[in-house]
Amino acid sequence: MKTKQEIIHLDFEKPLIALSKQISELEEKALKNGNSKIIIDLKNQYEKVKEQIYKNLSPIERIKIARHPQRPYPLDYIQSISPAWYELHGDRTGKDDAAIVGGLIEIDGQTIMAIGTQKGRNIKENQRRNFGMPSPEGYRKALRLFYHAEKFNFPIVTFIDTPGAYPGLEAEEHNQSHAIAMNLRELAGLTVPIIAIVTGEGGSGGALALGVANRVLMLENSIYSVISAEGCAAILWRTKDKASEAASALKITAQDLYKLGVIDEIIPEVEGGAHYNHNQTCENILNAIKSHLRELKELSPEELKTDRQEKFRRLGIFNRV
Amino acid sequence: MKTKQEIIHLDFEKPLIALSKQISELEEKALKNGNSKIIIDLKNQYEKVKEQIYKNLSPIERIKIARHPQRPYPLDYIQSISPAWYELHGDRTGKDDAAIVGGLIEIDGQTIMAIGTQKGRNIKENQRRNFGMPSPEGYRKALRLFYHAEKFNFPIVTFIDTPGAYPGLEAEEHNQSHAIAMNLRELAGLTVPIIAIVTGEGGSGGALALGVANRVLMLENSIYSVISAEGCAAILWRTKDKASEAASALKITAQDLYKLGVIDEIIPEVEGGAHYNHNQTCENILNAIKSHLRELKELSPEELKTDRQEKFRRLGIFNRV
Amino acid sequence: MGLKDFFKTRQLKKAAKLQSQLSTNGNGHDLKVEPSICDDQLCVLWTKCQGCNELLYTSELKKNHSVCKHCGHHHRLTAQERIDLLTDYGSFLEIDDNILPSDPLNFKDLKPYKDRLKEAEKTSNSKEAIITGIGSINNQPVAIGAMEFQYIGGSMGSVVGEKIVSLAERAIEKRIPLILVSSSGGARMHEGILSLMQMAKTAGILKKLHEEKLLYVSLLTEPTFGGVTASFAMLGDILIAEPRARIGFAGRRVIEETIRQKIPKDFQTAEYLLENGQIDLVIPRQNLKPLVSDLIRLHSQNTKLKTGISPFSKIPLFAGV
Amino acid sequence: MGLKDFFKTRQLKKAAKLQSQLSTNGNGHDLKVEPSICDDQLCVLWTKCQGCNELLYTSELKKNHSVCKHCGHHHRLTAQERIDLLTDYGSFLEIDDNILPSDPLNFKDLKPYKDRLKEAEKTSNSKEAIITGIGSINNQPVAIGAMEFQYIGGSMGSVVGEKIVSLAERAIEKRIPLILVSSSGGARMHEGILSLMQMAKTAGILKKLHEEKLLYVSLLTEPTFGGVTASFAMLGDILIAEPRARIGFAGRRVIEETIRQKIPKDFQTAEYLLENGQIDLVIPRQNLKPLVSDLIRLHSQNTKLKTGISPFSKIPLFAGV
Ligand SMILES: [Zn+2]
Ligand SMILES: [Zn+2]
Repeated sequence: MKTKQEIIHLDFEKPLIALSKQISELEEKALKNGNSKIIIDLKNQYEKVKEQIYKNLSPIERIKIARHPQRPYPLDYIQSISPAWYELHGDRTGKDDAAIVGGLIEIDGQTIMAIGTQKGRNIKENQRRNFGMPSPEGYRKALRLFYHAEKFNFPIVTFIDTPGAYPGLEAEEHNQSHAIAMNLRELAGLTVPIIAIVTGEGGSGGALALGVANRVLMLENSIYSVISAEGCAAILWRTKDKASEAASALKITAQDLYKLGVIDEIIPEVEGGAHYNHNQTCENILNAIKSHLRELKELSPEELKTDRQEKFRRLGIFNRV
Repeated sequence: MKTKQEIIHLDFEKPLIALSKQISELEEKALKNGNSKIIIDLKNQYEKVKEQIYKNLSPIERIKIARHPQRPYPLDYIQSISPAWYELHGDRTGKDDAAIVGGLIEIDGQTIMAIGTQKGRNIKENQRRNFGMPSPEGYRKALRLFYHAEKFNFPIVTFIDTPGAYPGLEAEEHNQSHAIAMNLRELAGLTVPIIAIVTGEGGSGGALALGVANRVLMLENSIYSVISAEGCAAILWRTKDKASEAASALKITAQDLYKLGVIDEIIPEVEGGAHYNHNQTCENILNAIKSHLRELKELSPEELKTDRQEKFRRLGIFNRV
Repeated sequence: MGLKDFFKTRQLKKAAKLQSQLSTNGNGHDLKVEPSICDDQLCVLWTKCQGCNELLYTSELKKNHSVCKHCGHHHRLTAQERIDLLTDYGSFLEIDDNILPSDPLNFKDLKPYKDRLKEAEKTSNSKEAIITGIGSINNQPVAIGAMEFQYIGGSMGSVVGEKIVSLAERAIEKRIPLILVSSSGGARMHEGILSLMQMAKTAGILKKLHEEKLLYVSLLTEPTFGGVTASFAMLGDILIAEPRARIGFAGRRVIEETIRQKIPKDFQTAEYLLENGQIDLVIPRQNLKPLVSDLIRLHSQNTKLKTGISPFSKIPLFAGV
Repeated sequence: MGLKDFFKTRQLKKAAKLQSQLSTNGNGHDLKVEPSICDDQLCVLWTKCQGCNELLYTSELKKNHSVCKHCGHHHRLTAQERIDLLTDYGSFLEIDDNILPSDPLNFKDLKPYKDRLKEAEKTSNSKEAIITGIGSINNQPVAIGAMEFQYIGGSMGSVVGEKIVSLAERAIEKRIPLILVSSSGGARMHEGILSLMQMAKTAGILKKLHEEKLLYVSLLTEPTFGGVTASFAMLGDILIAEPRARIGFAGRRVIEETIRQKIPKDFQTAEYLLENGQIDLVIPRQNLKPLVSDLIRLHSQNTKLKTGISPFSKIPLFAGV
């Protein structure tokens, strides 16, 4: 995606756009009249409003940023952070699911298996990539690549941005449940470092199937949830209109999940969201990967496996009476 | 199949049928005339002709016996030789291929994984079982069961009776080649005893995919070939009419393969072929399995694997100059 | 008002009441609510079959494990009934009954989660959506768990995850088989991401169990969906379902909304799964115990071949539970 | 008679001649015979493209690795040309060129196999259907083999099997990657069951190679079918095909006869395989060497992490070949 493209603004950014427009108009006049005091005031106001909006994003607003059509997608990160990129294809049994991409990249002279869910940028690409909703074959391709990484001792880095595993007839026929379950189980058994990064939407089991990692990271405006806010609202509030309430109740933001101890780090985005500056976000992601890889390198294969298993063994909050 | 059913005779058995009819007619007369000398002579002749026919079966005649519609099929053997039979189903990814059956049986207090290709007895069953021609999903089910056997240390016994792997559009789409190749490779790595028995048609790669065993046995009238005699004739002789020549040239009988050192034992059938007496054939098969299992039990897991790998490593005849 | 009408009215009322309680099951799959067969005094004598609408003597129905003698309909069992069905009388000792739900997210939709928990306990007469413990099946010790669908739709939150992991750890410690009976709408929304993480947590311990070469039999009963199917339920060495049980990843309604077409009637039934290669066996309830018992026996007798140690130690049943 | 007509007539004649020689290729797949680009004096200067019928300067075509500059058609390469394409100039040292075919079955169809072998040697200028040896790719040592389609349709008999196994054993011994380039109609009928057994033999050694965690890159070229696809060719860690190459299990004609319907045009092309998840990459010939080279590099650099030993030892190239 070209970053020169005009940014599509979100609802809650309207005050900023209004202010910005006002400033532009006044600046035009100012050129004639030299009346700059108002402009300076307005600009200060703009900065304040901006800070207020972006520092206090509600969960539903985070969802909108996480789903922003101009947000970088896994392939953007992958191709930006590595000079090499050899995409590998197919589950070997009948399909190459384009909703999941995977292949070899290189970071600091180390070969890494990169795997991600991938949305499309336009209708045609979205048809091909099924809006980033993987089929069982996609998860099986990922599993094949996990094994490949294990064989050659490649660390695994996953990029997660999916509404969820595809709920369709053929997906059920081809055993979506089993495909996800196997990935959960087999990821638990690998002896290479695994880093999972939720970059956009972390949609339920379909996201988790790439998420059983030694380190789970989230971009600042990404979300990760057991169910979509809309789906939850429809069931528990009996109307999708309550998605905002559901989003808040479910605790789906990076900030909430960090507090809950479910994720290990929040990777910062630029103000307004990653779509305002792809390059900066890619750089932040690359630095995060490098630093976690450095730490994980200190662990032996068996330690890596145990570390991962114990990490997930601990998750859950209950009372023991 | 009920064995009381009338036996369907093959072309080359015609002299016997004629003689048999003659004897019956004479016997009827003899009841009136007491003229039994001719009958005794005829009966002696019958025995001689019978011996001549059955001791000198040509390869194409063996093919006919191997494909005889009343011949016992793997499920007949499986259900006859074991008190327990728990069929296990499915490849877990979308299909349960009925052309391959597999599950748990018990012999001498030992659990065994039995796997076989399975033809149907009538049109409807043959549609379901695709005339015993497995799909990739069938081979993947078998592979799943191989792994199951390996996990629980069950010896594996395979029963092979297939024209070959199915050559169809969907089979190619789902990667028939890979399914077969994986079985060949993975069978080479197992540490449990494996016995393969060609019971009818051993059709090329589709048969071999269940045939990488420590012991490869063949029933007396079974065949095992790189290509069907008809297929070979069509290509090399340019007409399917030369199937008989092709059958002879290809060396496909148990007797030929034993001489070539490709198989380890010929399991006897009753005169005329297994379809004349299911029970006797089942008993012979059971005894063969028992005796080979006893021998293989003496080997350690690693020895079993090495034994199998070296067995196939040796196969092939060439000149080293 | 005749007897039939009387029941009809009562059951409609009860169904409505349950619907409101159960609408929160798991990920909100569109699972038909089945009123508990008999839970008040007026229903003591008679029960109306959910399959054929026949009025049945409740005591006879119970004796027949809640399977209708007319139409074979398998009514849902409570977790305790399931344990009683499978384990030897008096052999079951519950573990971890002191692990109770909390409200980690302070979750509130139209009702606070805390209130739902209290209601669920009353409705289901159970403290959470699973019972786990050690028992024996025809004198063979097992670690066994059964889910309680009446408790918030058998949904998996932190408690279910923890109890399954703890049970599997006992199985590993004692080297006995693991038996899990699923019945669930999926992950429990009210614990948000923590419920999702139970999928990875349960799958992770099953990796260990798998590496220890211990038997895990997963029994899928009406209904099993979402995060439960896509984690531990699909990972059995042997997968067994009850007739007509509905099992899948996505709920029927979600799929219909997604693909905008009608779904075949038998979609996601046990029989459909068998045909699509996803499970090993569909077994009527009355045959379950003998089957599971024999499978355990068959999986216990071989390992001495390899290591000299039986895989399932024959330690005294309740020693150190 | 213009230049075009002259070539057309010549090529038709040559095609007919080759057809008669090559009709025996492997399992007799219906593979279009492609006259060798240039094998007599009159064709020295000009070659007609098999893809677009353009007349091309032979020397330029050769310089372009026999890829047409107009339409991109990839003409078949001889085994030696393939080796030259992939390995560093002067680095390749052939091994096992003393392993030669025999006639184990005394096979005779319309012609004795012995005569066919002699003819094949003449036609193909090769002693068997594969060349194997040790070489380097951008200074990285590899064990490499390339099949010769002109030799009895690149069919696999005892010699091909033995040479592949021997090559893989060198790869294991030296801990270097294995590269195999396939081009074959399948198993060679004239050696009967022994040809079939080469499938198991080659797959068996690949199990060892796999356990040793060595890289195996399989390159599938026009055409690869039957017993070759269904054994070693499909077992690569990375599977690469050339554009438009036809690859499959069963031949097109066999499938059409079986299913009695027309087959889609792109069926069994490299692109079709990619779409159906069967191969990793489709790569134009000019990019092959850099790609394979980089893949080897990426697969060599990580293993020290785990064991302190690089997977591919950097031993002097020809030491003890
Ligand atoms: Zn009923
Ligand atoms: Zn051209």
